[in-house]
Amino acid sequence: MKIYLNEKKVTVTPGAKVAELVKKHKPGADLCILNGFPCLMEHTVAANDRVVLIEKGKRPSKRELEHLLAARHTPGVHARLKKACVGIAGCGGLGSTAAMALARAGVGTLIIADFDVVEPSNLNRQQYYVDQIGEAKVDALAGNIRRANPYVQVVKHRVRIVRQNVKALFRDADVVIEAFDRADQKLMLADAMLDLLPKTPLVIGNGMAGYGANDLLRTRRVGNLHICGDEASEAGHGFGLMAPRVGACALLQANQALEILLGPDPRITRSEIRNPIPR
Amino acid sequence: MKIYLNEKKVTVTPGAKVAELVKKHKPGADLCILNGFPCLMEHTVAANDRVVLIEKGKRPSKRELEHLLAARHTPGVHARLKKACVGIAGCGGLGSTAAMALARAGVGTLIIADFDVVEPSNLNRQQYYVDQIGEAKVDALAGNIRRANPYVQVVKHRVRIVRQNVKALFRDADVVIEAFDRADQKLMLADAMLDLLPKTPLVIGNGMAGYGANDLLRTRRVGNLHICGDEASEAGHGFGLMAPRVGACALLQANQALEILLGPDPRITRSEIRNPIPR
Amino acid sequence: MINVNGERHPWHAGLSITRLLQEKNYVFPMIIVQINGAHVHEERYADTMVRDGDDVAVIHLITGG
Amino acid sequence: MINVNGERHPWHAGLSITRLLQEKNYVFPMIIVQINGAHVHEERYADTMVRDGDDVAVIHLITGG
Repeated sequence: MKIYLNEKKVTVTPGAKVAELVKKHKPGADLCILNGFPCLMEHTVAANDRVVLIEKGKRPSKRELEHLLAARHTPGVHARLKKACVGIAGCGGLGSTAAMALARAGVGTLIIADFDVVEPSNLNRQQYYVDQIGEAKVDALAGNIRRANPYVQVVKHRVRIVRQNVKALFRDADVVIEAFDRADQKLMLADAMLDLLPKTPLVIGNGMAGYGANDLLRTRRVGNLHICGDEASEAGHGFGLMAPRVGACALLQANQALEILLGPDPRITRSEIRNPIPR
Repeated sequence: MKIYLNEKKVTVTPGAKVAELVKKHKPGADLCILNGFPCLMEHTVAANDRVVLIEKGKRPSKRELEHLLAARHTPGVHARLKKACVGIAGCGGLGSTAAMALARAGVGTLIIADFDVVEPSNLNRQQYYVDQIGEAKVDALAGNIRRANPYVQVVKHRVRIVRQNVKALFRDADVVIEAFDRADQKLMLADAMLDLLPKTPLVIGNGMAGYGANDLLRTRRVGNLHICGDEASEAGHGFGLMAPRVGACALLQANQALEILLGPDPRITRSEIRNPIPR
Repeated sequence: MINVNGERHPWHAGLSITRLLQEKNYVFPMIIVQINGAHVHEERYADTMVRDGDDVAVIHLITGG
Repeated sequence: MINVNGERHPWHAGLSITRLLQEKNYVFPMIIVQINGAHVHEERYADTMVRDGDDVAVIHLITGG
């Protein structure tokens, strides 16, 4: 029978165990990933399984690495995400966090747009580092993305996003993530998208100042607008933004973008224990 | 009247504007942070305001940087978080993500414990980089924390967490975040914490495989256990973990830890527009 | 009867968007309004009439990100 | 009547944790049980009796992280 071993099609005996594959194909390997999930050496492989064998602590070649990254992703899902393009409008607390997660998840192309440079006051919630202070945010973010997943195509625009350039910036995006700080900019982008790219879903981050209050962070859909956040906690003097709550909102936006790209995940079910199912 | 200018107490004339402070105290500064939030040069300062003036794109000294990081945080909140200690049990998708957010938020001490090394299959959801493959996770994570907030004290333990060492590892933690992958390890830690450190709150990540379904990611409290996640979506072959949903769960855990440390945030309110208030 | 952000709200003749926002006390500066999924621009709030049975969505955009 | 994960459940004499888990169909392998905030160890499920009015919490731990 045929399986995929480190992304290459190979023929194995039915009933073969992982340990036998290691012996034959990659002596020294001490970790097996089967269909995107670590498995034991005693596991018996089945036809069309995707098996990845690696040696822990050994840095793989660039080519091998791409295969390994792909292998860890849910099969099928990865192929579809690789063809997708997500626009990120603003690279601050929401945008930098959403972009990193979508890059790690394997979205093929990210369009990132922002005008600012990294400042010390950004580090309390944005995905930048002390040694990046002074770099343009789009450059710093593209660098961090490359270190996390070198196979994402990053399209950088160091521009102030205004109504006049929204269409040119995001016409190729399948989904756009609104990631501004100021309410007037959020409104500008939503207005512009609804008028100029009405078919492109826009995922808005709306209300995430302070800390705690997890269950107020919800998602609602209004036509092609998807709104994540508590829709109430406005940042201002003495009511600052903090990494956990802003980041949670950003990752809900990224997660919503995946649902838009892939459709609802059929494997997710409600908890029987939290939401008992009548018998 | 007295204000705090770049964290030093200075006397200014009542009615003074930010622009005048720049001229007198830091010529060349082009960004003002007032009580943790950017403000305009025309803003009039009030007694006891905390004003931070910086020159964009210029890297501040280490000493100045700590002040600037502190300044961006909500005042009062920062001082309390700086004294806090959070334990992170496991440095994978949940632990690395929660730890980075808590470090950026200004938690003073983080105890991080994990036995593994960074593998390529981790990069799809964990806060590591290609160039860190092969490093011990606790070392790689401590390095990333230092680059994000050099003033967090990181206590690293490269150990496999077992019932026998739980008390020694986490006795100094005010809150512990459970960040394992396997259910049996989660159970081991919860059992051990309930028996050996019953007064220490434990924030568990439970159910976050797949993508989308934002509103199933909830938080419930059972005594000193706080459970974040959908409590249903179990990772397995063909049902992988992805950065946005795992990360959202991790940041809900981090956000819950802040609420445990600080009490409920009194400034967060329900949305009037989403949850109309009867008039 | 109309639907506003998932809540029932009484309809009457001459109910413009401007009037509806007053009735709901939605006096926020940064607002998006959609009627049955169609975007209504701010400059049309006064002369856009809500019809009985319409589904109205209002989003209040707030600072933070 | 008792409370199990926020839902009402009928109480009867001789209701052990083991019996309650069967009645609720909570047949998961990795479980934490608390009665009125007190942790009950797995080896005590059979001989720990639930009393009328108790508040029982059950957490089902699942893989992923």
